[in-house]
Amino acid sequence: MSLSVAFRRRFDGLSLDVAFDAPDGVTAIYGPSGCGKTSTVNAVAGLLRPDQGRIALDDRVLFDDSTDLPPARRRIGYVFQDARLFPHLTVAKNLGYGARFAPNPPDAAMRARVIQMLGLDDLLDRRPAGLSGGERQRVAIGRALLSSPDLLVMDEPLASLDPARKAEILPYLTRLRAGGGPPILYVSHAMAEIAALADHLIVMIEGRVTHAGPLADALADPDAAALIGPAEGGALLPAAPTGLIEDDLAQLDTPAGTLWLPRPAAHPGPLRLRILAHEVIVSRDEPKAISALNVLPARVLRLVGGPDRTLVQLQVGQTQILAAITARSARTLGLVAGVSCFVVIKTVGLIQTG
Amino acid sequence: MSLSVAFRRRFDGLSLDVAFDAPDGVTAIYGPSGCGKTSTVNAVAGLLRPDQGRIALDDRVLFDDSTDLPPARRRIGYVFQDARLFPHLTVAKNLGYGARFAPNPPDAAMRARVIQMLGLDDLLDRRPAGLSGGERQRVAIGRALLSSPDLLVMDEPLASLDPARKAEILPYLTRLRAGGGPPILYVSHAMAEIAALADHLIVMIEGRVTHAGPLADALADPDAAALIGPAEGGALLPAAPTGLIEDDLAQLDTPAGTLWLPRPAAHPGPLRLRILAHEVIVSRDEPKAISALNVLPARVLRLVGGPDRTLVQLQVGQTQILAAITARSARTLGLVAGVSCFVVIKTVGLIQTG
Amino acid sequence: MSWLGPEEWQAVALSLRVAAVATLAALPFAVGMAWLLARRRFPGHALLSAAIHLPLVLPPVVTGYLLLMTFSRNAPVGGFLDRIGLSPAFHWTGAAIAAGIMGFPLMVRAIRLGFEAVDPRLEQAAGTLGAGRAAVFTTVTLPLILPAVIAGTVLGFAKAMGEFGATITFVANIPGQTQTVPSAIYAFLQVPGGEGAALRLVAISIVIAVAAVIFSELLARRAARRIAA
Amino acid sequence: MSWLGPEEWQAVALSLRVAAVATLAALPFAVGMAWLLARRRFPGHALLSAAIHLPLVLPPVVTGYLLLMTFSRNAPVGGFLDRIGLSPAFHWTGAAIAAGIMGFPLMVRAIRLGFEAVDPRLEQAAGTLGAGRAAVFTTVTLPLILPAVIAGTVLGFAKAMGEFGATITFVANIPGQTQTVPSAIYAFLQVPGGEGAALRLVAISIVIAVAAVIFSELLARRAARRIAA
Amino acid sequence: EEITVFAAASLKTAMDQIAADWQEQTGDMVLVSYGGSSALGRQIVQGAPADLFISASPAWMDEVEAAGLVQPGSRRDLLGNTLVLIASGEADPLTAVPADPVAMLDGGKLAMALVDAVPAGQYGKQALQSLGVWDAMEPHVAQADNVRAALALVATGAAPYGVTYASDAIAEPRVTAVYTFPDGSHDPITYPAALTTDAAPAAAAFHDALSGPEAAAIFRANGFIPLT
Ligand SMILES: Nc1ncnc2c1ncn2[C@@H]1O[C@H](COP(=O)(O)OP(=O)(O)OP(=O)(O)O)[C@@H](O)[C@H]1O
Ligand SMILES: Nc1ncnc2c1ncn2[C@@H]1O[C@H](COP(=O)(O)OP(=O)(O)OP(=O)(O)O)[C@@H](O)[C@H]1O
Ligand code: MOO
Ligand SMILES: [Mg+2]
Ligand SMILES: [Mg+2]
Repeated sequence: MSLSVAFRRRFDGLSLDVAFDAPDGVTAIYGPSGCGKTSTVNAVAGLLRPDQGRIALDDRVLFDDSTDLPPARRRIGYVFQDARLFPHLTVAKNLGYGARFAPNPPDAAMRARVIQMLGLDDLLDRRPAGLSGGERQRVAIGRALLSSPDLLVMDEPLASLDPARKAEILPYLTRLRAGGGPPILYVSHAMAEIAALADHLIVMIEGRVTHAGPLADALADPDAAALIGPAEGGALLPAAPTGLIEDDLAQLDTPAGTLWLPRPAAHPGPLRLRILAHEVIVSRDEPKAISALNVLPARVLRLVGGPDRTLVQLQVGQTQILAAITARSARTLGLVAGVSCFVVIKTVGLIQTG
Repeated sequence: MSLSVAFRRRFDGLSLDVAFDAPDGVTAIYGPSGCGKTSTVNAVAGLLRPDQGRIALDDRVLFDDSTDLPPARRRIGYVFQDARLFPHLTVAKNLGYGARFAPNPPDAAMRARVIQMLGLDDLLDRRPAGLSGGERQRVAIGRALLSSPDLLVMDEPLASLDPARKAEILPYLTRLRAGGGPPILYVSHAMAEIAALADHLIVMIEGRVTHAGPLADALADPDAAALIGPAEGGALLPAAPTGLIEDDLAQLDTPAGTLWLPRPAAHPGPLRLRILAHEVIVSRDEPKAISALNVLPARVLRLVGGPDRTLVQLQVGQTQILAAITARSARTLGLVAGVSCFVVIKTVGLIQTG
Repeated sequence: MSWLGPEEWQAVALSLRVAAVATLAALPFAVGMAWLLARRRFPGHALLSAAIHLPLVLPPVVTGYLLLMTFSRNAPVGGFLDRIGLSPAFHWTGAAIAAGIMGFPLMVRAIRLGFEAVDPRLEQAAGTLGAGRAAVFTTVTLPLILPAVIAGTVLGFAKAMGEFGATITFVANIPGQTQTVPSAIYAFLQVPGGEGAALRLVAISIVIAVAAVIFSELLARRAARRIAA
Repeated sequence: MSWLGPEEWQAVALSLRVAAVATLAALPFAVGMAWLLARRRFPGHALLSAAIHLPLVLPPVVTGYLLLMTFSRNAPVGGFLDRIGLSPAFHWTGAAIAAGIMGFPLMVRAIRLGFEAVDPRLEQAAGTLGAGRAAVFTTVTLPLILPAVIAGTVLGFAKAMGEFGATITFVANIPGQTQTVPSAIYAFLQVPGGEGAALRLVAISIVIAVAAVIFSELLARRAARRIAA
Repeated sequence: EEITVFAAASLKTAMDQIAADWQEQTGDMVLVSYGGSSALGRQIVQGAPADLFISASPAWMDEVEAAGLVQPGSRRDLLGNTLVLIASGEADPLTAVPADPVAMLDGGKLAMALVDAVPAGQYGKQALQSLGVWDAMEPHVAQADNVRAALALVATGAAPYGVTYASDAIAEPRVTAVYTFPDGSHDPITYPAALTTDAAPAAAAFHDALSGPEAAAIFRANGFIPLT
């Protein structure tokens, strides 16, 4: 299933001119406050009427010159930036609301799983009025998930949740993606969430799409780092456990080479590792007697200088990794394209996201 | 100015029994969704009536058996979890709302500064209905700031903002604190924000305060790490620029020793450095030819083992730093209490927060 | 009870029936009209709204006359209804029509305020969950405007209980058939010394009204508690 | 204009004055009562609400009769007012009182719905910004319920324009003093050949009502646009 | 000077004319408040500023008199009227009320003013009683709140027949008076007039003028029978 979006819409303050394709999987929309993210997903969901354009889910045209499907017929589940729970219904009934309209309503097991995953068991008989901000948002996520949508649109769904709850929900969304769930259009300010979840990245600025493409490419591209934010660049590596486990550490095969990381919680799907550029240390000599377990040989591909840091693109194994170091270090270490070196990655610095 | 809070309040699902003191400066309240953070600040602001207790700002009793000041007479500015802008007023009038009731209303310069800092110039004539989620929240922050409160209560004020905007607003709040602004009670899920801003930390779980004390102690305490979350422990160091600048790097005096970090933006106040435990590398030998500029001698104080990581408390200079390393590394390096070693801190891995 | 004659009890029973039928029958139309006025913009919107208010502005007698003209056997509508045996003339259904029309503006206004207060974002949310227009209306909008619907219904019912001028002009005063409590009260007040009997009927009206309002308040409180934000 | 006599124009002018004064004078009380009923819980709450509805439930003649008794020179209240020269009996102010009382339940109900729809969290927010109760009310609550206040005012005005039974019973039908448009219409309808004149007055009533409603719709639309969420 | 007259509403056309003439002649302003006799009577009892009261029935004048508000000696029966049976549209006159009047209604109603409360209705009931058809007719009577409303029911065709004053039937082209009830079949129809105790002096002159020939002509033209 693939979403293709192209539309214009003028507001007083801003004019939106948005075009992108969101293939299967999770597509993240990232950008500063007020750049048009919510407006864009509203247009996709049928809540904002573009001045012109075309929005289609595979062959199913949702909007064009002659078509404007009402939201109900788009089959797009929407987790709103504000929860928008139905105040007159209990949490249980809010959760069940979409099921009666779904052609393939979720079964009891699915329902139970969502409720448990979102920690809603104790809230089922409550009304939205008494819920905390995070509780509301969790119910809103559950409500959208349980409406069996063809596409899931989530507008900063985790912003009001604590890290523990986020950490609990993210893998579920990942599994949803992996398990043939609907594609997800995911609006977020948090690159950590995006790195954990998304396959594709759309960056919006002032009503326009300034970057679109696979997430891993964007993160590893020193030129894209400016767009994404100084602290967010790095590498995103697929990883497969080899099965070898020593000292509670698991050995993983990655395109960069073999890495060790704390034994992952039993995960069905493939793993994903995020290596932040500013957490990578570059060394000319191979470091010894050091607490960082993962030291890999590397070769400098190019350097992109910034005002207070230099981004070094390194070839490590079959992949590229980005390291953010100071200009002084780059000079002291004599890093120029072609130089061989080592990258030091702290074991526990690996973010295991999938 | 110091806030002292002690109250009980029963709900159907939860009973709150909260007691803490918030000295001058910023006190953060941290805890999982639904633990009672919003309810607690509501009680402080006079929006939730405790069953019993005492709430006082210095000698001024806001609530006890015989007192229950209405919100208007508490002089507590409140940035709500939901923005709660007045829909019938323009942004400018929303911002100005509190001034007419303030005994010492903010002057035009203050107003201009807040508007500029929050990026609200272009929104002044707009009505809340058309604003994006982040825009709303920015207006709400400005509105509370401009009401000249004796205490500022902020309930996840930055959750819906992008990192760039957050990075812009945080230092302002810091300066507010440093410049003799009102004390702030700051509810947040994001330890990065808290580390940047807070002086004190209150951790709440299920309606109770489970930890209260200076933030730096909590972050550096391996035992507190369980409460705060595995990825959040570390060290918080005050830092003073020595004035020496080389290669765009500034030399800083810290209790741990001299550190180099990319030249900070011109900041009036003292700096604060956050060193996350999982970003610290421990080495027995002194590493050479490495891109991490900051290598400091250290001595192991104690090791606290966790399931997938070992927290090493190290004496570095006159302070303690926490390093999270794998159990294997701890063993390979022969780290036991009393052992001398080096800590490697990537320059750009220092989070400059103040 | 001995202090009211059988004819007066008949009037009470009839008034209750007339008011109940008038209110219930007018309710769907009032909801529809309120929806139209609250949610749609079209040419003539304000004029339609003004037209709805007319029974309030015109003296009830005039409304009664207009009804009389419309439903008289010589008029098309009246003639047709007469042929199919449904003529409301001199029938309690006519009283219900008069009462319904007189209460209509009150019902529409209250319910319209309800529609205007519903957060459209909740209806949007229902739409994204697959609910079509009708489903959104019945599962979200209607429950949310319940307090306003209750308020409108009480106003309509109260007006229907009190309606006199249009009713007596349209369907006259036939004991047991069209004599409502207000007609009976009016008749008593026309003769010197009739105040006592009139006051007894007034007391009955008050009891009924108080009961109806209290009942509606309970309903509304329940509805409001459920949707308290 | 030639098609209405001076007496009829007097009636039109008087009706406008009576309706305007009645509505404006009743408005603050209606707002206060609506606030009380919407926001306070106290013993007798439902009873008070029921009492407010009584002018709707009782035949207008009864209300007029009760007013007559209350304000007659022989009664304490009326006697007192008479002595200080403020007796509303048989005075246009009496017509305004009658009209105000008859419209009161309509105004209260509409405005009460407005109060009930205001998000209390906005009022809380105003409180935390330092606004005391009165300031919250005037700067937040009142602007937010403006559409409801407008709706209530229109209902009250329309009812005041149309009120007949209570008015004619209370203050009679004295041309230039207490003869409102509905009373004049009534008088015309009582005589052979009066229908033409009555219809002209009905037409005037309709024009006034339409103008008032359209004006209110414009106001309400502006108010609603401002607070659209 | 101002003269306030409280008059039964059915007198409006005639009174308006007489009042206008009087004003022209004397310069005295005559204000007439028209209403149901019951309302007017009650208002006067409660202190209404009326100088002159013209009631459509003796009963309410009796009430005012009993309250001591009638200037002694000023009460006189000003007008009389006749009671007629009217039919909707064109119809042939009847010489007598048919033996089976219900059949004449053909399933329709007989429109009357309130038979126990409003004078026209009370007279009509008496007439039908004395003709021996009341018991048969009663279930088929539709009572209007006043005689003009009863007339309207017949005029619009809602009721095929009705009982009204002759004065009402005359001017309504959509009805035909088919039968005049004999005088003896009901109490005499009288409109008593009287000055109130606080009447302004000018009112007395107007009161007298109402009994004069010019007024009589106007009353007669409107279907009333001047009695003085
Ligand atoms: N009026 C109420 N009635 C019943 N339960 C309530 C009420 N208000 C709050 N609660 C419950 O109290 C708990 C604490 O709520 P509170 O809003 O203080 O949480 P919180 O810590 O701010 O959570 P979050 O991070 O999700 O905003 C929640 O479980 C909530 O459901
Ligand atoms: N109805 C409207 N009228 C005028 N301007 C509007 C309207 N709706 C949105 N805007 C403006 O369009 C811009 C984009 O809004 P949008 O809600 O899409 O932003 P966003 O990217 O979701 O921001 P945030 O991250 O703060 O939620 C904002 O500047 C907003 O003020
Ligand atoms: O004035 Mo009314 O409203 O007769 O029925
Ligand atoms: Mg948004
Ligand atoms: Mg909260």
